[in-house]
Amino acid sequence: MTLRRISIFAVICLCSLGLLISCAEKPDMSGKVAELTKENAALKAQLAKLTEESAKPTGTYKVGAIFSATGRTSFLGDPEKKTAEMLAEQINAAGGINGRKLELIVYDTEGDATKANLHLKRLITKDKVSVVIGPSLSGTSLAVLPVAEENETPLISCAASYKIVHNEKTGKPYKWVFKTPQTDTMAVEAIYTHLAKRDLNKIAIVSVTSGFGASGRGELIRLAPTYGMKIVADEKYGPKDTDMTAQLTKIKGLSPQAIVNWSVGPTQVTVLRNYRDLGMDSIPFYQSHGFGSRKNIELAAGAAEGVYCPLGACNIAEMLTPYDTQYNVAMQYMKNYKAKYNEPLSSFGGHAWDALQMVAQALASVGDDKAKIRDYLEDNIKGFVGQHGVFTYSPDDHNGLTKDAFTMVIVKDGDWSRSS
Amino acid sequence: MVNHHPHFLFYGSGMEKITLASQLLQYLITGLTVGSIYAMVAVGFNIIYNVTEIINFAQGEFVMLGGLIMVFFHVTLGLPLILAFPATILLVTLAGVLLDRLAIRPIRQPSVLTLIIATIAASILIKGAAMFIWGKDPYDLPAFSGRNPINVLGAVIQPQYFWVIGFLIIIVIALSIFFDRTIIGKAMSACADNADAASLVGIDVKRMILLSFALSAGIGAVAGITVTPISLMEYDRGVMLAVKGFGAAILGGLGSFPGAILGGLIIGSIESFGAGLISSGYKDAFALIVLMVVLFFKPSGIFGDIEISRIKRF
Amino acid sequence: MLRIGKLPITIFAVLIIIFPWIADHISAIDHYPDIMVFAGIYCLIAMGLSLLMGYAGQISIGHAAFYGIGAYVSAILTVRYGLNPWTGMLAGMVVAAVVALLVGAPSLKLKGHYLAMATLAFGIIVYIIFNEETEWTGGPDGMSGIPGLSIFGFGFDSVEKYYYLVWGIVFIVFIFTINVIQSGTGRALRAIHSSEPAASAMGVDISRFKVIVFVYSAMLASLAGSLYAHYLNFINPSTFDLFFSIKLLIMIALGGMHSIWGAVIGSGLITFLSYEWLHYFGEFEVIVYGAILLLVTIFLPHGLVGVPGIVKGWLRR
Amino acid sequence: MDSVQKENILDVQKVAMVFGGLMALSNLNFQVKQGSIKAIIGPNGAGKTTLFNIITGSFPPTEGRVRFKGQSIEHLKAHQIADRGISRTFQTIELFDNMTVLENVMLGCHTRVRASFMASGFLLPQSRRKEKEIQDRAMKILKFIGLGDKFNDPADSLPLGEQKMLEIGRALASEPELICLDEPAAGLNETETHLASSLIKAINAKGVTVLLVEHDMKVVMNISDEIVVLNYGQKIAEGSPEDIRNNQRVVEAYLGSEA
Repeated sequence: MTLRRISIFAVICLCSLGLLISCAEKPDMSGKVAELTKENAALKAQLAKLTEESAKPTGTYKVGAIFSATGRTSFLGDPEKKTAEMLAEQINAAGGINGRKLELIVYDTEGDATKANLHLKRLITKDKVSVVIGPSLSGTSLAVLPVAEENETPLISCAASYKIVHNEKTGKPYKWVFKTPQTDTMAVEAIYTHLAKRDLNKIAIVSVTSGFGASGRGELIRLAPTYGMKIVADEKYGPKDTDMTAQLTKIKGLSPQAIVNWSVGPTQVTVLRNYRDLGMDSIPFYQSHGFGSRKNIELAAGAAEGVYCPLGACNIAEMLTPYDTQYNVAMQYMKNYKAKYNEPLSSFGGHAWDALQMVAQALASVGDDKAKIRDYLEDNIKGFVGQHGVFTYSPDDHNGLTKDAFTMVIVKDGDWSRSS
Repeated sequence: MVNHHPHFLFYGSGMEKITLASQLLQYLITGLTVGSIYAMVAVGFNIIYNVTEIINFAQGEFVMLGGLIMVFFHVTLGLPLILAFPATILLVTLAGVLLDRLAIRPIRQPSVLTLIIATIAASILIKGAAMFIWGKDPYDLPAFSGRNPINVLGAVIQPQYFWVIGFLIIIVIALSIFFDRTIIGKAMSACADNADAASLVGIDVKRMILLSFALSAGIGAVAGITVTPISLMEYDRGVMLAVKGFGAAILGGLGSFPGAILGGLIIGSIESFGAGLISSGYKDAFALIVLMVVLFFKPSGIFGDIEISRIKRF
Repeated sequence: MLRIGKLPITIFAVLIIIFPWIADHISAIDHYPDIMVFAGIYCLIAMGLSLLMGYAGQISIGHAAFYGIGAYVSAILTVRYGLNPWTGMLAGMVVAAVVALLVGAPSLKLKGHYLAMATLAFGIIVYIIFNEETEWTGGPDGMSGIPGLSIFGFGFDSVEKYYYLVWGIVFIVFIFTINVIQSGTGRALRAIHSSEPAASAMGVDISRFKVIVFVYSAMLASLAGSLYAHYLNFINPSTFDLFFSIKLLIMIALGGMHSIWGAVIGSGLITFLSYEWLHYFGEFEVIVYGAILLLVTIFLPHGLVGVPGIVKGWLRR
Repeated sequence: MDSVQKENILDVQKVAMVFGGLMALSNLNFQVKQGSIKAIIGPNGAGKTTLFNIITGSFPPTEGRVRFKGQSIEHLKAHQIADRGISRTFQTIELFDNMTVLENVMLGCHTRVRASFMASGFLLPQSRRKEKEIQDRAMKILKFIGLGDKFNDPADSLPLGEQKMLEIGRALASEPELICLDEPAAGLNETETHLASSLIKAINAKGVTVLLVEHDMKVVMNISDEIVVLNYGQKIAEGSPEDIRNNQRVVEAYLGSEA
């Protein structure tokens, strides 16, 4: 009995503990706040109390971001987070926007739908941000999409799936949701066009059983008829598998004219090696845009030679000529990123770059009113030159890219080179 | 880096159709290789289990550490294989010792669940630490003897496969000698049978437990070192390997070394044949379904001792 | 096992009722009810598990599967067949019960680590099915557009309303479970946990009780899954993976599995740690999490509900 | 010996038990008369406890039959046999040490009164009534075995003697017709032993048949109507205490086992 009473007491302590901890508003190390000095911490606390007050001129422009910075899908969120933080620093170093600092508040979803949902609500209701970029995954994006719509807060997703900007019921985009990455559709179109040009049409698909692989696979199957592609094999492997020889052996037995692999992380390198070991070199090998990091070429230890894949401008900046529209942005981004984090650029950081740049532009011209920002994005983002293409949003298109956003490249002498 | 495919004309054009026979052979080879890795992990589980009746869910992290530390010594520091290999094993063994000292031994009144949670906590910690040291990217290790595959009846074998299987055999032989011939080995098996009796005859059970952790950490390291050239290694690779290894240990019967080997090879082969012949999406499920069915008919695995399995309660 | 008096239960009820009001008046925690919704959902599963593990002494590392079954049955029936969410919820529990019966009957004959592995395998298999049966489950990208809950036109559409719905259910289940524990059934369960030979010699049909409890815990998990699906309006497989099953274990162990209160405390604590408090540590989150876990297992072998006992011990000295 | 005309409640026929090639019991035959006290004695490893485990259904015999009130029970599960009315205690005390004294006895009532999961969950009146009923009965038994005042103590806090008593009490709670006591006096001191044997007598007086394994010859000779002597899994003698006392083979067996 007494013991029970005490355990009840424990429950109470629990709640109060929670109280204490979050009252203690520690500035956190995740770089949750890019330019957060002690003063604005105090200021922030006050602002939290006064409701809509946060928008008054003395304040900062608050932009929220939710990426899968850690966990199994960190290969997406990590470069996005790094890019966004780098960009925010640069903007503030250059005196901010309209004389106000850009306050970037980043939360880590760990690729978990529940966390993404909670963090977005927190960004909107507590941190009172005026626009949010991310999440990194199609899954998490679809999970938080209703929240953005309900709270009428513009959200620029960094995930691929076209479902994010396509409401099945209305057939139009969701009002408050935009996205920067090329949809898998475009990557698939780029690959299929390339295959068709070489009149290869008997293909085998290999994909990883993660969200990334699955949605790519879906598009590959969906668009195959339109491009007259015949899929002879549709194999899968787990994101942590050690060896894909079995799958490839089966494919070898079906002797397709080309293999298309859709995956990210270490497996897309392993699969290449197994493909070499099995002596299937004469079958052209296509990777998804997920392959878009020189690191993968390195890791493949020569196995990547002659592999095709569709990439956005930022991955092939050096190959661009000053006449290419994206030359400047791409070069600059690549230089800065390498300088700051000294690691090769991955395909995904660019999505965050595009999203945050658009937001910055919107803030600069219409301030931090949510509705205004949303309208600006829809009406005024025309021919915006980003890392992954030239964006033109419209009421019917909240992705704003065409399939030319991808350039087909081939791996030659351990580096990308444009393929004919 | 090693040039990867200098002479692929050796097996002619890839378009030439591969016969079903050589396909099946290929599945077998792949299955046995992957299975050997699982087997090594399973053996690691058994060593600790035999002495402590603990299932060490951090076993997979030993494998991960083995791979990444080897990368550090061999690639980053450029130590020759012959030095990097023992150095790595030594370091991981140390990790094993620390695990026992810091996570297992301090626990008072340990229940099976508490111990499971403790090892899970440890694995979370180790994984986190690895993430800080090496980041989230995968790392590669040059294959011990090149990457030129060998052609056998239309199937191909990576030289590294021989290393994996070879090391498994070496480990098995070494262990059986250790447990049957050496005093310490016998002492350890004594603890396995009956810890109280063992301590009565003057065996320092605590030391034996420590030793068991060190030993299985070392074996985990070997698994990691040998598999990294095949599949690369990154900080969060451990969990899945641990699950597969645990499956192998259970399938073979906890505590039985031949069981662990058999279990590992079976699971590996089911995965590879399942992927090749039925559905690659469900290949992991096949292995697990077989495992469950076996347990339903033989509740203590293939070589398991029913009496041992009866002791446990949560 | 001492009887649980009326007083703590009343305090518990009062806490549940006034919490949103408190939170509403402290800006620092005014978003806590939202998190509490998930805490409540996990608490449902944890209570079933603590009955299974703490009282019947049977481990399960596969309950994420039942959680998922509840969520997916609800989602599929409502989204694909346009059924009423409550029907979906009920159907989910039925399906979960049947599956639990089919899996539990043979599995629960297994002992210790073998049972652990069987449940683990079951969990992973179900997870793979969620991923692979794309035309039903939507595959890894999951299912969106799952309708919210409403009854007679009254929609549980705000955080507060859903909070009261979830915690209302939690409280009912809590009382139900306590009654079971304090009845002959609970006694039989503790008997099984303490000594199976003695229990069976006293006429306790061990396998029957194990299966009953397994099914009960599965149904609770399924109920929780449905509540989750209809709250988030979206589900994808990664929510129901192996790591969640392990998280559930951690909740029970942390709270203390020999008392139903342990489930309540453990689930609450873990939920707030992982959704709220730990993110202050940013990248270090994982390490801090692991460290906390390890320290608790070392210093509080009986979980947080064991603290009073330890304190008493100190006072005696 | 007036119980001669009474029929047999337990009939062990040609029972044999083999553990991994080791013959624990072979071709064992004996009967227990309704309402009698029968003791099974024999040197360690004679197979006494094995016999108990077979009778109470821990495991089935390799060969032979066990008939209880005419029906063969050798292949029933332990809990089913308990339902039929055979109850037991254990040589190594098997109390539920995570429960109170009272709860231990209450669990004993399990065979007779049980409430369904749902009923107890929703605290239906019937389940409350049953719970009350069980409690009263358990208290009665506790008084009978002289632990009435300790009903709320944790079972494992009792001294050995009382734990043995409690185990007997728990066994009684299931209202058995046959109760199997495995060394009830083992490890007890003079007075406790005396208590135990008088308790057993009292139980028997209530009409409960008692089957007893015991090493303490004084107890055995005092209370039992009949005695079976086992050695190496075989019956070497059976009869009244007097017969056994002057049975040559028994003496040898014991001397042999001591030498």
